[in-house]
Amino acid sequence: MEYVYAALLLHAAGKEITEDAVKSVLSAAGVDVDDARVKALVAALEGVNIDEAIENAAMPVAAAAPA
Amino acid sequence: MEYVYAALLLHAAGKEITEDAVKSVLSAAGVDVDDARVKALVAALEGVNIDEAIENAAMPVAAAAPA
Amino acid sequence: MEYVYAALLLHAAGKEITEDAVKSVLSAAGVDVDDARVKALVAALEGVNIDEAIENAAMPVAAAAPA
Amino acid sequence: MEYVYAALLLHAAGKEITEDAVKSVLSAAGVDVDDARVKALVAALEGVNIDEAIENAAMPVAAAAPA
Amino acid sequence: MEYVYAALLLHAAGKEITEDAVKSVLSAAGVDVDDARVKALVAALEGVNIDEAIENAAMPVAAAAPA
Amino acid sequence: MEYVYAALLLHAAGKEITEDAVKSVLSAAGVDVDDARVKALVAALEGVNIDEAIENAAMPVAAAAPA
Amino acid sequence: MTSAVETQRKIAPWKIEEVNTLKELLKSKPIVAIIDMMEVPARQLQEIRDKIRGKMILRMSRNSLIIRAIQELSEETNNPEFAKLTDYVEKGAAILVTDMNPFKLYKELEASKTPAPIKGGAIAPCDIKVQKGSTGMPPGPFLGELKSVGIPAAIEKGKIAIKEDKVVVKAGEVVSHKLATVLSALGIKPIKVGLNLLAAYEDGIIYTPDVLKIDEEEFISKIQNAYMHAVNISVNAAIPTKDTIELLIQKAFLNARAVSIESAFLTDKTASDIIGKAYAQMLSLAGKLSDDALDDELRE
Repeated sequence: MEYVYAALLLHAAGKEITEDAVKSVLSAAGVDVDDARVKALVAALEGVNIDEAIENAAMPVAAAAPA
Repeated sequence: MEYVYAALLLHAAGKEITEDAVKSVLSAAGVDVDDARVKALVAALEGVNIDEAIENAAMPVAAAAPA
Repeated sequence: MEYVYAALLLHAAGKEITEDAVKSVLSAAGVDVDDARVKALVAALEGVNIDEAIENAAMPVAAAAPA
Repeated sequence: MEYVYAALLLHAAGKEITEDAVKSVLSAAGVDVDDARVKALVAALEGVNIDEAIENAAMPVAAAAPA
Repeated sequence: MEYVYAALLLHAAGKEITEDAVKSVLSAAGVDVDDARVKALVAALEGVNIDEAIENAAMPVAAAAPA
Repeated sequence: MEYVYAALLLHAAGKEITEDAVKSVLSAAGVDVDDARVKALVAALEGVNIDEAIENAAMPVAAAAPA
Repeated sequence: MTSAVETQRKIAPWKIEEVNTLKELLKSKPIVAIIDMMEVPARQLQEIRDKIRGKMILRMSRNSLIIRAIQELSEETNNPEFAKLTDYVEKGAAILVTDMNPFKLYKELEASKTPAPIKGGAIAPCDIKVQKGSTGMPPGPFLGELKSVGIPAAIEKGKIAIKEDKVVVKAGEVVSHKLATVLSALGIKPIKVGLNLLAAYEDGIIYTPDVLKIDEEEFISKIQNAYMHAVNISVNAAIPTKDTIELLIQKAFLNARAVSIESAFLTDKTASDIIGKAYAQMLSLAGKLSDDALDDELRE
């Protein structure tokens, strides 16, 4: 999941989601980066409308049940 | 949301969510880090069970289009 | 709610919602008028578009699609 | 609607909704009272329970259409 | 709504909601405080369990019985 | 939530949401103000359309729990 | 209205007595109504009389005498408004006097009406429909009669049956005599007959059916609307009332919650929601990616 968060983070920061950018972010987080996965991620994101994905995200319905 | 993405990235990677860690990740993403926001985030996450919050979010609910 | 109904009555009758008008109406209804409440009512309604305010639902609800 | 507001005002104030009471309230609001309408109002209330009607009124929320 | 926000601010801060407290907060915000409105609000809040009210807002309300 | 209420109070009062303004309001409420948090609040609100957020604020409603 | 000629003619004693009787009746109760009784069959009239006994007094008489009684009384009591009742005297008029207010009276009279067949030449008060199914009648000329008024029919299982639901006449249209006969034979009673209120007088005001007809459903709706208006403005303008203070608190809270979530400014009450939102967004985006880009946990 951290790979996807990395993508979201770069997107939110207005940065381009390149393999180098993703690797930087993940390394900074102390992740042992899997280059193949980064490659697959960046490729898979091509043509994906991230804003749409974010907008269509299911919203949590209510605050977690109060204690 | 980038600050939250950074925190969740660390969490997904099994790392501790400290101010330094968050700053690192955000800087790596090219974000102009606001220290106060990092501080506030980390402080607010203290005592929050992220896994629980995620579990409660995992109930899929479609976003409702307002009438 | 009688204070609010008094205001709505005056509005429906095309009359200005003044403290005196509200007091008249409430007294005619046999209410032991609380002057401060009348004052507060009139103050709260200042600048308010009453036709809009009565139509706008007090609380919109987002229905969640069933699981 | 002023006749109904007058009735609900009296109801909210815990007063009996009689022809005289309604006339008083409406006159105080500067309404040119139509006696037949007042009678019709009071007659209609004979078969209608205001508290029940209110209870069955939609929640003070506008339901948004589910996705 | 500023009067209500002021009251909830005090409540969230664990302070008592008195007329003086509300006035202070509103004045600090640069609001031209209407004493009658403060009075009316504080009076209306007497005996009201704010935490319960808020909890009821956060809990999902069951929609009408499923088909 | 008092920090958020402070912001909304200022917004409702038509005032600018600045760090000084927020501090004033919170101090007036007797809150031991955390400067970093105020900074974080103001930064987080930058670019947020409060009126829109409020308009889209909705009471969460869940379809009745499935049998 | 008495003309000069009439007053010179000798008036039959019984008529004078009848007018006096009517006048006494008119004076006896506060509410006076003109009723049309033309439609009511005798048996039903008796049923109705039983129902209203004690609550109202009904007296049939000649229209001309009724009119005269009303006019005379109006002159005697110097009450010109009362005389206007004569405008409504027509058909098979009768006088009804009662203590009941005009609205209650109207309601009761309507309630005492019973279903009856519609007559040829009458106007349909609503769409009249025949239903698919057996009429229970053995094969015979009735089959032809049904068809002649446009009702599709056939013999089924040895009985005449109507082949489909059909609206045979629409509201406002005239019912032909043939159709009326058929409908009656089918046992269809589309109209209500009873005492028809033409007008009622009380205390200087004349009420007609359109004013007296109370649509309860509509009234309930109005009450609910008025209540909703009050709730809406109370919350929207932040006017605290006992009934709406909780709602007001909730609205303020929900507004704050929305702003907190939208700005991702975590608070004790919204931290979970914000985390949940970010997580949901992540899932949504992951859902758009191919498998090899995802880790094991997400692949489910």
